[in-house]
Amino acid sequence: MKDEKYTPLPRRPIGLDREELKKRTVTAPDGQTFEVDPIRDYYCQDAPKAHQRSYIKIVEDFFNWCRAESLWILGYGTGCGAIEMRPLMTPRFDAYRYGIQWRPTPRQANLLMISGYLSVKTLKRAIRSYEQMQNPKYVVGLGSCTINGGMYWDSYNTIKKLDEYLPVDLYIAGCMPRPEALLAGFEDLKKIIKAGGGEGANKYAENFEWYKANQKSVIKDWDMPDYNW
Amino acid sequence: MSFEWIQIPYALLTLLIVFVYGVFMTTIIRKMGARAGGRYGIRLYQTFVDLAKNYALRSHISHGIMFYLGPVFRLTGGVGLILFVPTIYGSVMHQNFAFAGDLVLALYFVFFGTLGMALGAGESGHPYSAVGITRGLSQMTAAELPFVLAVFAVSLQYQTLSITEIVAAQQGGFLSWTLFTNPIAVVAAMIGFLGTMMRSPFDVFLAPQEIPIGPPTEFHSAYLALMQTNRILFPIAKIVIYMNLFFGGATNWPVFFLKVFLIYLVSALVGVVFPRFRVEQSIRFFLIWGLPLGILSILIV
Amino acid sequence: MFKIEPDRSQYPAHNPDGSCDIDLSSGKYVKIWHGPNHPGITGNMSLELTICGDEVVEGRTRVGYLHRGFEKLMERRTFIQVFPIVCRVCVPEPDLNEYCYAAAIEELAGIEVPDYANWMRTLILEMGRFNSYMMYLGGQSGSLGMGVIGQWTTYVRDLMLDRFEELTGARVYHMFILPGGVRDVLPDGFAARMEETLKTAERYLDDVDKVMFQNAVFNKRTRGVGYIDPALFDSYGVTGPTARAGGATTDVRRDAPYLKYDELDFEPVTGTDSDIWARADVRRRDTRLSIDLIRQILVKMQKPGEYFAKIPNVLHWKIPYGETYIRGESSRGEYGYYLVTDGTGYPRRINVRGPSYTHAMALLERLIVNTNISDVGALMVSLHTYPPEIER
Amino acid sequence: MRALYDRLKDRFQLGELTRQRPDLGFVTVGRDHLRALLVELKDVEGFTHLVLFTAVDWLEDGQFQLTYLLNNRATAQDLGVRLMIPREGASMDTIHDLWPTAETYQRELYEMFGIDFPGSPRVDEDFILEGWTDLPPNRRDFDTKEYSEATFAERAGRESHDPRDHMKQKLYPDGE
Amino acid sequence: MRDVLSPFTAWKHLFREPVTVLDPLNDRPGADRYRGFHQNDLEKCIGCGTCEVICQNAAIDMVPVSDPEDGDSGLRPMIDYGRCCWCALCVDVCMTGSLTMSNDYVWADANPDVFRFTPGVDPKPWNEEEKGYQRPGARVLASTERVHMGERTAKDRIDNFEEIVAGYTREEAMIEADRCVECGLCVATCPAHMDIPDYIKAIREQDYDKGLQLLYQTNPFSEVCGRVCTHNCETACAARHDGDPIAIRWLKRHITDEVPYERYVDLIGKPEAATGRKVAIVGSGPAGLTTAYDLARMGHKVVVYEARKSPGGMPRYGIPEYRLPYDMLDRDIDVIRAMGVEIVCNTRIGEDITMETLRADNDAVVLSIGLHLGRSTRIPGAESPDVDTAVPLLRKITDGEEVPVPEKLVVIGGGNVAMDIARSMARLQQVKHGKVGVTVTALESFDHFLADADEVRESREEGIEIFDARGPQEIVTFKSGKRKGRVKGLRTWLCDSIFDDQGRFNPHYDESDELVHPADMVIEAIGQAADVSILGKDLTEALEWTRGRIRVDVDGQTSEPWLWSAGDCVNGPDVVHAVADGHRVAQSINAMLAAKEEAAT
Repeated sequence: MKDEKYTPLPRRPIGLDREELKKRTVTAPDGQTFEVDPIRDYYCQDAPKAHQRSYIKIVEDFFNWCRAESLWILGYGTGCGAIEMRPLMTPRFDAYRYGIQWRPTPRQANLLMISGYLSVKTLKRAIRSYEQMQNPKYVVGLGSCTINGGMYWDSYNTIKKLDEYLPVDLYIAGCMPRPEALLAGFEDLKKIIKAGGGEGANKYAENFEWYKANQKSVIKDWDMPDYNW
Repeated sequence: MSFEWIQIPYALLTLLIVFVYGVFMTTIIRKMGARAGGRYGIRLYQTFVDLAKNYALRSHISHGIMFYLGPVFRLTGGVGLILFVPTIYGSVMHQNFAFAGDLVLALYFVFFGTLGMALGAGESGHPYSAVGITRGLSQMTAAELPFVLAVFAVSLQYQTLSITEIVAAQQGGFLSWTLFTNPIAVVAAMIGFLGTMMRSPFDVFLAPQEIPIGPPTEFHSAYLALMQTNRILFPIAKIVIYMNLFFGGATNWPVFFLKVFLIYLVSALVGVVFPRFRVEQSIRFFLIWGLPLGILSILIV
Repeated sequence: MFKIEPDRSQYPAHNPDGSCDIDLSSGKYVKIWHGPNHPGITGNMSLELTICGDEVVEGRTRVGYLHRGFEKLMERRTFIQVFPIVCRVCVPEPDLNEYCYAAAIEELAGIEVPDYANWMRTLILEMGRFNSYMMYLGGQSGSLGMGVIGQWTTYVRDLMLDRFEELTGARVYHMFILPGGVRDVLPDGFAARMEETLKTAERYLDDVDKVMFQNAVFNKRTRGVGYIDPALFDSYGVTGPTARAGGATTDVRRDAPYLKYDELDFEPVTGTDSDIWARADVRRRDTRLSIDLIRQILVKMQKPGEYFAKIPNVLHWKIPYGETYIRGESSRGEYGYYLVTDGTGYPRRINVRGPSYTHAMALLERLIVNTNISDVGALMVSLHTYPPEIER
Repeated sequence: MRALYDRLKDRFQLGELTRQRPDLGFVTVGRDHLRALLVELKDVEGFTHLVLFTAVDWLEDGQFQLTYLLNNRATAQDLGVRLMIPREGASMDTIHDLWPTAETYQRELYEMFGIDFPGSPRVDEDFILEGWTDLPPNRRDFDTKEYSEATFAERAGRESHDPRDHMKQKLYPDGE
Repeated sequence: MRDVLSPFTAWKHLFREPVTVLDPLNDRPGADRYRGFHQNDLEKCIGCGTCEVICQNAAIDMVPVSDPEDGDSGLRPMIDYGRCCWCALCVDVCMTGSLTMSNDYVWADANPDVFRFTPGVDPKPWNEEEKGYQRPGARVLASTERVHMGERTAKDRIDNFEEIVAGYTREEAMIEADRCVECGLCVATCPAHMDIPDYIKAIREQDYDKGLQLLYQTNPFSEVCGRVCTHNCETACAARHDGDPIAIRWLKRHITDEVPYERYVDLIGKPEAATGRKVAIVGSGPAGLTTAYDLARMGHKVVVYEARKSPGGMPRYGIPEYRLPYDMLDRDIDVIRAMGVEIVCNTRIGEDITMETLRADNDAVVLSIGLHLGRSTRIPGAESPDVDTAVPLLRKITDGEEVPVPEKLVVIGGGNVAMDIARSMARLQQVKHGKVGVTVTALESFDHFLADADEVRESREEGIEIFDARGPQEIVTFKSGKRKGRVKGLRTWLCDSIFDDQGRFNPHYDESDELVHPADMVIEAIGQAADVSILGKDLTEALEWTRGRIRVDVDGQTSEPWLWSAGDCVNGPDVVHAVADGHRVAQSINAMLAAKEEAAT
């Protein structure tokens, strides 16, 4: 039963039409005036590049070992799975002793934990966080929600397949996965990285168009340039 | 003291020893913090791995020349400090480039890194960096005040600006340490020390819970690795100054290791159990407690 | 001497409702975002702050990052199918959702829950509250840069999660309180193991008292900061410990006793100062109260009996038209479910009233004005907000 | 509760009182009297706490039910005030001046139900959703499953069988 | 000052052993009740799909694993861990208790497509795990107890032939209908494939008109089947595995009780326009009349020939009135008549009319003559005048003819017919002698009893003695005296196995355990036979036979193209099977007629 009579209520502009994204002139306290074009000034316009591995195998192997043994998680709890991250990093499970630490900024992190469902609004932030991370970087999907939508399979606001939008290195089943399962997952991830398998960032760069198209099909108000490091 | 070429490899050796020691000490201090929380904490070699990983990251994005130079300056501050401060008293190998007026240069280096950092972080354009820099500089200035006053007091006390001579004056039993000859200056300096060690309660310019994580927010990959290297070297270098000025210096490596560790421990002991001050609270703290003590120490001398 | 308070005269004047005119192009202001990817934010939400120097001149809570459309999803699930998703509304304290939903269903369907099941529910709720407070204590000290408290409290919370696990079969989403009763009886030897956990918890709470509440810096940072005028409580819907810290005695457990709270012996904990410290203190004492209540419950609970009422076949359970509101006292304040049924097998409308909804939106936006940016995290944590219950 | 109802019934032309529990009642009021009733309840009768404010979509009747749930802290009683407004061009007077916190509720209703509250601060700002272009999602004519299937890709390769049809197919394919 | 120093007490933890779990992966198995990954006992699972229905995440798919059989769809749940939320509602609602959860919880993989598996089928490390969530106690999400059907007490019913059961009230029926989980396993088992879940749903929705329509779509003998159906469906019912099966038969009856009889014909609707084709049906039992009903609704002209006074066949002449009141049967037959079926009674084939005539006058002929001859055990003494078979006796009782009513009698047989005759005779005994003296000896043990459990229970209530696993050896007769040749009793041995290793009927007796049941009369109720003498010699020779029955293909067609056969005479005794047969034959005949029609135009 569809009510055809609905006329949308007025909304503030969305996407690139947002007020704060418009060009504007700013007067500094000292009287100087200068132009600000938020899109151009705040974001980088270059598409990501795939990065070569090291040519010498033993060097690459050593680097991979280092990367595997020093996983810096971005401290971004995207969903409910984040609640098990705290026990993970605290005395009971103490993930630090496995070389897992958390970092507050995406720049310094290598591992993005998508802790459960991603609403469209968070997906946008997760993509931005991911793009700000440095190659090589890894994504781990926690719980059912990242695999196939989980219990929010029919929700209008959560995505179902995480690998449509970001290259995922590992999935951990559970709702939510326990810290022990996470630790086991990290061990698996380390094995993958040591074997040279954690090339998600290059995959992302190589299939950039495809990922971007998927992202844009879901995020209706795309208010940033395609790539924002 | 005349300059000899052999000092360069010697100084580099010192640097290496200090670096390796610094890595382990950082790790051990972190492990102690972890243990206070009831867990084991990171592995002993973790800091090495982290460093290697950060250097090995493939991509990096620069925000401009200063962004690149910031960490370099910062590291220069740390390395320079080490190089110009006599690390082991009486050792030819680890005398470094100490000279008559090196105390002033050392003080300069203490600030130098911070300024470089400020410029670099400012270039990154991140508002948190800007906030962190503002806080950092203002707090640093306030914290350095008692320290500088204490240093003045000490240099007045020993009538020299050469660190080596100050150390020399303190030899001969621990009672001749500045700690006991001029305790007020030491207390004032230690207050300043707490303020510059980037630990609670005076780490408001890092404050991961407020401005993640302050100035280094935008730094990554090799930039971050440079800064980490500095985070390892710089505190030791600073502690070396403290050790030399107030705690009688060190005549051999074991004493050096022990003293540096103990002084470092002071900041860790305080840092783990206190939350951080707000920036104006910490400035007020330095002004109320540190400044008068510093002035007092000068007056006493 | 050394008064370096910011000079407020250069900030724009605020209207009575807390808003102010900000001309971004003046260059005096910087807009910064606290969150959602920010370690100082409780969960996945964000604050859009306009700052001038270190001072916040305007703050806007931005939520919706965790929006899953629960209320919509519930409308297309049968009454039993709603049961697994209600607990997801609030992650750290899911049990109250289960209780409120189950109680609403039971009221409209006219189901009488066995006594034993009610005791079990009370026990679960208190355990959940304890856990939530543990998260809070760690968070409050963590927001001020003291990580060690968080380590301890998370450990204690973990021990309680073990008890949850053996009782309910899950660590976080317990899904134990079904409409009609509870899933199972207490396992053997539960009371003894619980007593052990509570003893450990008390030991750690003693440490927390010493390290957190008898801490010069902590007091300095929290005393007098984030003051809420008790006169605002009603207009901003302030409830729970936040209100009790300001001298109000509202506690749903006492005002409108549900489950077995009328058979338990306790007095609501209140404070006076209505600042961050007072709120932390009220919660600290409430944690002790929870421990006491768990002990009381385990003693007063009689031997295992009937734990599930007879309910219709859940596959085609229809509930006649009706509407009701069930409330419970959560660790954050008044929590409630508004349920409307229309005679079909699906709820017509379920509205979840989470305390964070009023606390973190209108109230926080009001409080945040003219605070130092350093205090924003502590202030937000002190309101004990859990974003999922705002946006659902 | 009953006494209160009798006091207010004629003045505000209240509908029947539904007593759900001794401490919870629901009462219907007309749009003209709503504000006066809320003010009376808040200022005189002690129902100072706005517990929640939400809407129910009665799509079949073409109406929204707005529910203002008020709580009297002193007597621990709740009164739900129900108000029916037409779905078409749904609009209602704002009450954010009575309870500042109502502003949030009104923003949510604006976004999730498409009910306008002229004069309510920031009511047209994005609240929970971001850049939403479809029907307001909490309206009952919005089908979340359909939207989800159309928007979000699903992992392929699942197929289920109804036991009854499966057995029919296998055991008596001709329908005998 | 205290506030400055007291925080340092935190450092005491430095000297304490950390509380960290050293090996969290191996040291910490889930709790006993932990809701980990699913397990499924394939043997117990019946593939009812209730788990799929209750799963709010659409995480469960039913996938074919084995071939379907009665009460087992052959499907098994496949769980998508990209959906599951570990709420365990599927475990709670599982009809058999086969679905459980292990306490295992670690599963990580780089490939997102692997998180989908069929518990029990796909090898997983946790398949053998003992601990984990299992439903505690009985199933609570759907009731396990059947609503008790009100019935008259043994005392009330023993001296008359009035119907025993009361039928459900609306409330009772609602509660019973509410227990159904709509899996539909019963539909395949029901020979007539009635839409059982749908009409039960109609009861839940109180839409009895729709219920009746659903009944009549597949079964014109709803009144009869609602009372005396063998309810194979209930043996396939998913609820049977953990609790009582749904009372499907009583619910069917409830629908017919609730709809006013006058509305039946309106609800069923008018037959299609007349086609002009004619079909003759021999025998007015359920099979014949169902064929007639179907064909009549298709527009064909149908005449049913019945040898006896009244139509109805075995339901009338084989089933006692206390189980099936005759006016209920008449109601069913009247509905069939209303569809335009003509029933000619008192017309015996071979005597009043021959098969040849029927063949000549009609487009098709259906033979549904039932099994109206009793079989004999042929043990020594079976030729005694006091020995009779059950079926003729039951017929006599129905027709109100005089039957001998001794004070003490023994029934041989353990099926429902044995119960029927025993209970009928018990009633007659009660009326005549004021007490019951009936003994039933059955070859089968109670574990594999043929008669319904209800029948056994009610028989016992009525004072009938039942001996199980007794093989009849000899009917002891008086060797001399006034009553020479009359029955004295029945000698039986304990039967320890009925079938031999090859599965053939070959009972083995334990001769040491011998009993003699005293009796004035012995009734054999061990099976029935069809009276095929009516076919005539030519037809008998022309037809193909198999084990004494007319051989028919799956559509019920005999080797003769014009002749079909249906019902008990081809399938053995079962009302609802006969109905199903009737449908099949009607379909087949209709197809044949349509083909003829097409060929003609």
